[in-house]
Amino acid sequence: MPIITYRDALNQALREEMHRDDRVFLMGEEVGVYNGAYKVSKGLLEEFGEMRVVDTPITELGFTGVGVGSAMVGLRPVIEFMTWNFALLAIDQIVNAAAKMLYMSGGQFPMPMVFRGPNGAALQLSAQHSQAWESWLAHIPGLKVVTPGTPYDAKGLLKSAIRDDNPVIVLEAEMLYNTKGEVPDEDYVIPLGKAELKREGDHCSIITSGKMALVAMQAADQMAKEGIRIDVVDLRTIRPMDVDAITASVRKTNRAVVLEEGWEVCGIGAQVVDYIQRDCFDHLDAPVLRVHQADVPMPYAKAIEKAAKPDVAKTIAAVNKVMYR
Amino acid sequence: MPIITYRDALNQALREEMHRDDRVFLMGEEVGVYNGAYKVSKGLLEEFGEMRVVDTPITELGFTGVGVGSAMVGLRPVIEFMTWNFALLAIDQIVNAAAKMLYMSGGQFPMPMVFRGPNGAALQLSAQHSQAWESWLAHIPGLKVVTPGTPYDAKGLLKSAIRDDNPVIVLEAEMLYNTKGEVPDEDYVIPLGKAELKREGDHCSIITSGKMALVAMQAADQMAKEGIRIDVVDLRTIRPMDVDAITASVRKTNRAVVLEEGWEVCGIGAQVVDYIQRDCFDHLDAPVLRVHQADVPMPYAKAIEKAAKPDVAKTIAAVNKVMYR
Amino acid sequence: MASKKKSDADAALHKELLHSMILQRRFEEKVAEAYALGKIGGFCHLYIGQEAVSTGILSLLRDDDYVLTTYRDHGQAIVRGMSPRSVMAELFGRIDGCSRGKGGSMHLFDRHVNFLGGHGIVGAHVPMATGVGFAIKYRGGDQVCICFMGEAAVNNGAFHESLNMAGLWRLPVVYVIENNRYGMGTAVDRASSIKDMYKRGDTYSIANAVVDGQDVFAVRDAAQEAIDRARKDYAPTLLEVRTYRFMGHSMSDAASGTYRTKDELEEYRKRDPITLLERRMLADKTLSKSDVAGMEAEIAATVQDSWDFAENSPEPPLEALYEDVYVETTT
Amino acid sequence: MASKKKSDADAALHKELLHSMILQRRFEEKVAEAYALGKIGGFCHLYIGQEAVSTGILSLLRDDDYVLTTYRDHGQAIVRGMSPRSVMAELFGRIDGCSRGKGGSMHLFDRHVNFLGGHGIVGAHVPMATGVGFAIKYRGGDQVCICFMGEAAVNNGAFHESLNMAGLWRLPVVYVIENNRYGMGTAVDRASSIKDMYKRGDTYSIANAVVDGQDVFAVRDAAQEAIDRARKDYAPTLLEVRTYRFMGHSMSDAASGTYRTKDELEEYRKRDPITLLERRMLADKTLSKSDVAGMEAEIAATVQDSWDFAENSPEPPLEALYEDVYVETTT
Ligand SMILES: Cc1ncc(C[n+]2csc(CCOP(=O)(O)OP(=O)(O)O)c2C)c(N)n1
Ligand SMILES: Cc1ncc(C[n+]2csc(CCOP(=O)(O)OP(=O)(O)O)c2C)c(N)n1
Ligand SMILES: [Mg+2]
Ligand SMILES: [Mg+2]
Repeated sequence: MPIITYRDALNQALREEMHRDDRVFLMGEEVGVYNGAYKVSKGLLEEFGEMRVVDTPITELGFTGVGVGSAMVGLRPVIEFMTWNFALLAIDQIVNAAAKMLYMSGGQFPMPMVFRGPNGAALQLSAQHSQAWESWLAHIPGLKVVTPGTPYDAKGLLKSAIRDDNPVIVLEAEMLYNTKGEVPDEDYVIPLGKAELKREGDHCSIITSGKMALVAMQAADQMAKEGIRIDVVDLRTIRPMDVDAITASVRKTNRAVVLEEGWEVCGIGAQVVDYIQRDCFDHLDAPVLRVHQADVPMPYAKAIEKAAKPDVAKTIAAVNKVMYR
Repeated sequence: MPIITYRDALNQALREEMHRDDRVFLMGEEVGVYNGAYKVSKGLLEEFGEMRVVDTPITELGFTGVGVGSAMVGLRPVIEFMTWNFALLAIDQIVNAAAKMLYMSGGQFPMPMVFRGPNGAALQLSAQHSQAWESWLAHIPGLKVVTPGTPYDAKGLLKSAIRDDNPVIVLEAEMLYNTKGEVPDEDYVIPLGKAELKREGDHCSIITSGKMALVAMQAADQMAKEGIRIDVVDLRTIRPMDVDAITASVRKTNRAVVLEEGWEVCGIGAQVVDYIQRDCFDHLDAPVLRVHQADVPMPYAKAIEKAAKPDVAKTIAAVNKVMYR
Repeated sequence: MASKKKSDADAALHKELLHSMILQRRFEEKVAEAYALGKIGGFCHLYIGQEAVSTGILSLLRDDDYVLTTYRDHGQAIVRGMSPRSVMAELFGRIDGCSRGKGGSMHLFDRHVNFLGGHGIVGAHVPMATGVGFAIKYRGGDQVCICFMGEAAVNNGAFHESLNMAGLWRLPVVYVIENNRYGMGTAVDRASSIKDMYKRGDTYSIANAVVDGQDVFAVRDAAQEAIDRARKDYAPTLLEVRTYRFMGHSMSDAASGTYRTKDELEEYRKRDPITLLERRMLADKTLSKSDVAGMEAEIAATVQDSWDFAENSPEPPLEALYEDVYVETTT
Repeated sequence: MASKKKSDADAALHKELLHSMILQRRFEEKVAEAYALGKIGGFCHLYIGQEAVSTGILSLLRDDDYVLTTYRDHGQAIVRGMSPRSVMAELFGRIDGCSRGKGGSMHLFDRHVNFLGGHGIVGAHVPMATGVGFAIKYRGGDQVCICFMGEAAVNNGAFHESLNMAGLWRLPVVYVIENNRYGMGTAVDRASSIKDMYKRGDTYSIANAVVDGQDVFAVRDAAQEAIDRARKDYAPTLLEVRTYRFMGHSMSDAASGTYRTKDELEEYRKRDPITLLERRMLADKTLSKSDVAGMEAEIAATVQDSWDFAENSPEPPLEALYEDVYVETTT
């Protein structure tokens, strides 16, 4: 199977879906002439023209609303945010319009839209440019939210997102764009709402998603050397969440660590903990622990930025703790 | 002690603090000539004049930013949102500016601001006007978030919020404005970050805050008739959260229900559950259960709207379940 | 002969316009009654006084054109061809309402007549309408999209971002500012730094005009130009229509007192768009008193029928609560 | 005699202006070097080519005036009087940086010189500057607030909402559009529906003007008018300054290739604001070649000193991570 980058996997997904369905178009800042701020849309303007690869002014609220309106009359916009930080300016359109239109209209207006772009911290981008929004978005009924962690998942999930008739949030990551993995050339989709057991083990579960799946795998690799076998559940979709996959894992291991990129309070991890304690109460041998960003805005300076982020060492420490080692 | 409404308690707090400190001003839609959409600012324009009670255009992003700028140079704005639903348009200023300015500037620019207004559902206002934002706001480091549930708390917490040198979110409620309670005429403050044990019991804890404190008290009253004694912890401040008060209660009762107004996924309740399972793991006799809004946008029609909301019956059902009754 | 035909046609049209305006008026008077009786809840914003705007503009549309508006949407919904039954049932929160009782007054929708809501966040539907214009051009169609908004929305960032895109990309949208002088309790000159809202079009390379909104013919003339421009050239227009609301901002706001005087209100009431048209038609004899009586009776029956229909329609069943959050389909 | 004094004073001023521009230029060339060596990380946007704007405007301010700007903030920070040391240390992410190493390139702040950032969200600081203007008027002061922004920010809703309030309330803010022709890779005419950005002021009742941004004297003249208007009458101005950035959008963007040609860049480079001023001063003999050499040497030393200072400053200690999230104080 070809080995390509996460960036190219997304590019393939966009290209294939734009070929498949001429209602699909891409809109956002710098997606056209510039080929995307992170080059995800490379070549698409040339291939599909200005009407389907649309460079916008720096007006997130406005162009997101343009997407919403176009979806009401049957187009299938893919709205790119240069980063999800800027989507705060458009959040009213996502939450009050896209997520609610079907409901408010009594089922008349589905919103076949995708909102995508890089989420979370990269390197030294400081407070305003280093935020992970998964828990905010997962909070909202009417949205679906996916967090692909590998090139394979990126292509398969983005294609599913584009074909879904509901508004789907795709949280990518700058730090993943250059990562490589096997990705079939042909058409495939990954169903929304299904987690993947990325590694099997029976000592402890790590529940995670997106960029943190890599961290979880590295932590599991290291612990394997000490004979600790870890079950790594990559949620892939965080709304709707695959609760069965979570509980199946924890019922097997009786211990869990939840690893996420964002802040602690009301994070994704809190919700996962809630599912676990509710459904696996009698199976737990220790409290579930969480690994997440430090509860501070992201600083610029290198060392303290690193200290603020969840990482392999913190994950291992948490696993050790739930295993009373 | 005088018995006044929650609305008047807020009005007193504003008036007293504006007298106390001439840097304090109120800004928002309809706060002046109209006396506030919900009449919270009644009489203030007359008393303090146009410069300190400022009617704005319908530009939440803009006037919130005006507040941020004025706070950078030492004023102490109180920004009123007609409802918190409209604050989504201004959320970038709250999250990316107010919450981070101190940090990004290395401690140079504190943000002595208050953002306030009604939060959550009233009656039949449908999807866009019936949302409870506490978990979103509590997610953000740099903000403090209070949710007064009684007139006494409303006055004392708003005064503390205005005096605090950090940005403080005050979540009020349309359904509470007419509720009455004892409120001292004189100056008092309630410290931020301290929960109140609103009722003592040893069979089960209900952890809640804001508008839901009333529901919890009613549920506790009803259960008392059956001999069930409930500990009601009203968090009052949800960021920073008084974890000690939560764990003290649960260690006593060994059972807990978390009651909140908003949606389930990544709600405040999820975070409370996380604290409880982490700190009271060996004290819990049953999984913690949660009561919250149905996982749907709020509908307009009366009966299904009612069905969507957390209420006394649902709370009692949850208590019964954690008590295995 | 030709001119006789023309004037017959004119007379028929004028009757239609009058009928359209009276229907809105009587419908909303009934809505006010139902609200007072507690049959309608939540926020409810009446359009009374502004009917010449909806009638004037929407009477010019084709079936395949599109309409978006604010929470003050009853009048426009009905003129656009939604049945009074489905609107009243929606206001009553019943399952036969246009939005299955889930939207209520602020969220009327009907995809059969391309009525795209009914939106509650001031300014938020302006980018959406821009997106509808984008979709029309994307498909190479010749429809137009009408976007109604209040004059207070014009200060909002969403308006500005939208008009910039519409001007830049040349989109077939007619942006209609219904300047009724107040945004809730705020007079227009306390919210906008300029008096002539339509001039905002200039800085977006968008054609613009202002027109008397109490005169249905004036509205039609101005709108026709704008619609032609959109249909033929994919060119947007910003049309300011000067009007007045005769009721409070919503059912919970008094018609006068706090922010405007009774005298001012009475002054504006003299230019009731319905009276103006009726008087003119009576004068040029294209309408008789008995025509009016007949029309009123027919409309009263229609409105009563919508009430009866709404009353008899069931509340949404409990399972409806969980429906319409997601669709199950993919493409 | 008087005119001799005047021309001496002029000459001294011109030298100061030149010094200010060269200092920015050399400082940023050093920044580019440090970035290439990995001593600076994250996003880093150079101001090279636009120095006449910062120098022209900020040279007119009083100490108690205020300045806000975007992420492209090194030049303005230095002209405003922040020490090159504290700026370089910030870029290096060190504890002696102006923002204790927590802000980085995009978030320079210094309350001692009323430099209120350094903001990363396009458009977001425009309402803040409006709020500073509000505060000045609230207190009855006569300061002004300068708000720099790129031409792409002008399409954003935050700009529109701000200017409407500033026009409505008459606030002492000078909004400066640094029109460098591109917002990242998007040419101004692909993002804005009008070519003359300053005209947007018209629809907010805000005085407006356009000026050549490569000519420091032209900038000063236009800015002085605007500043006077603000200081004396609480009246805002929208000033468009036409300039060009000689580098890529940020350190990760090539100076030319994708969205603009090398030829275009070379054409604009001919109007380097530093060269223009230098040439003029050499011509009118207020500057000699050896003056330039002396100035360059002194500036090189200053810049090197800032580098050395930054290198020697420690990284923020681990506990700094948790500081500055909240202050402990109340009033
Ligand atoms: C973003 C936002 N802010 C505030 C409100 C509350 N609100 C509803 S209508 C209204 C006034 C709107 O006035 P205008 O645009 O003139 O329309 P009109 O009501 O006069 O038809 C306000 C402030 C809202 N719905 N949305
Ligand atoms: C709201 C928002 N959207 C997108 C970005 C990413 N971004 C940073 S700078 C920039 C271009 C801004 O151009 P302009 O305003 O002309 O300023 P210049 O960079 O030319 O100085 C963009 C798109 C951002 N920082 N904020
Ligand atoms: Mg109005
Ligand atoms: Mg630019």
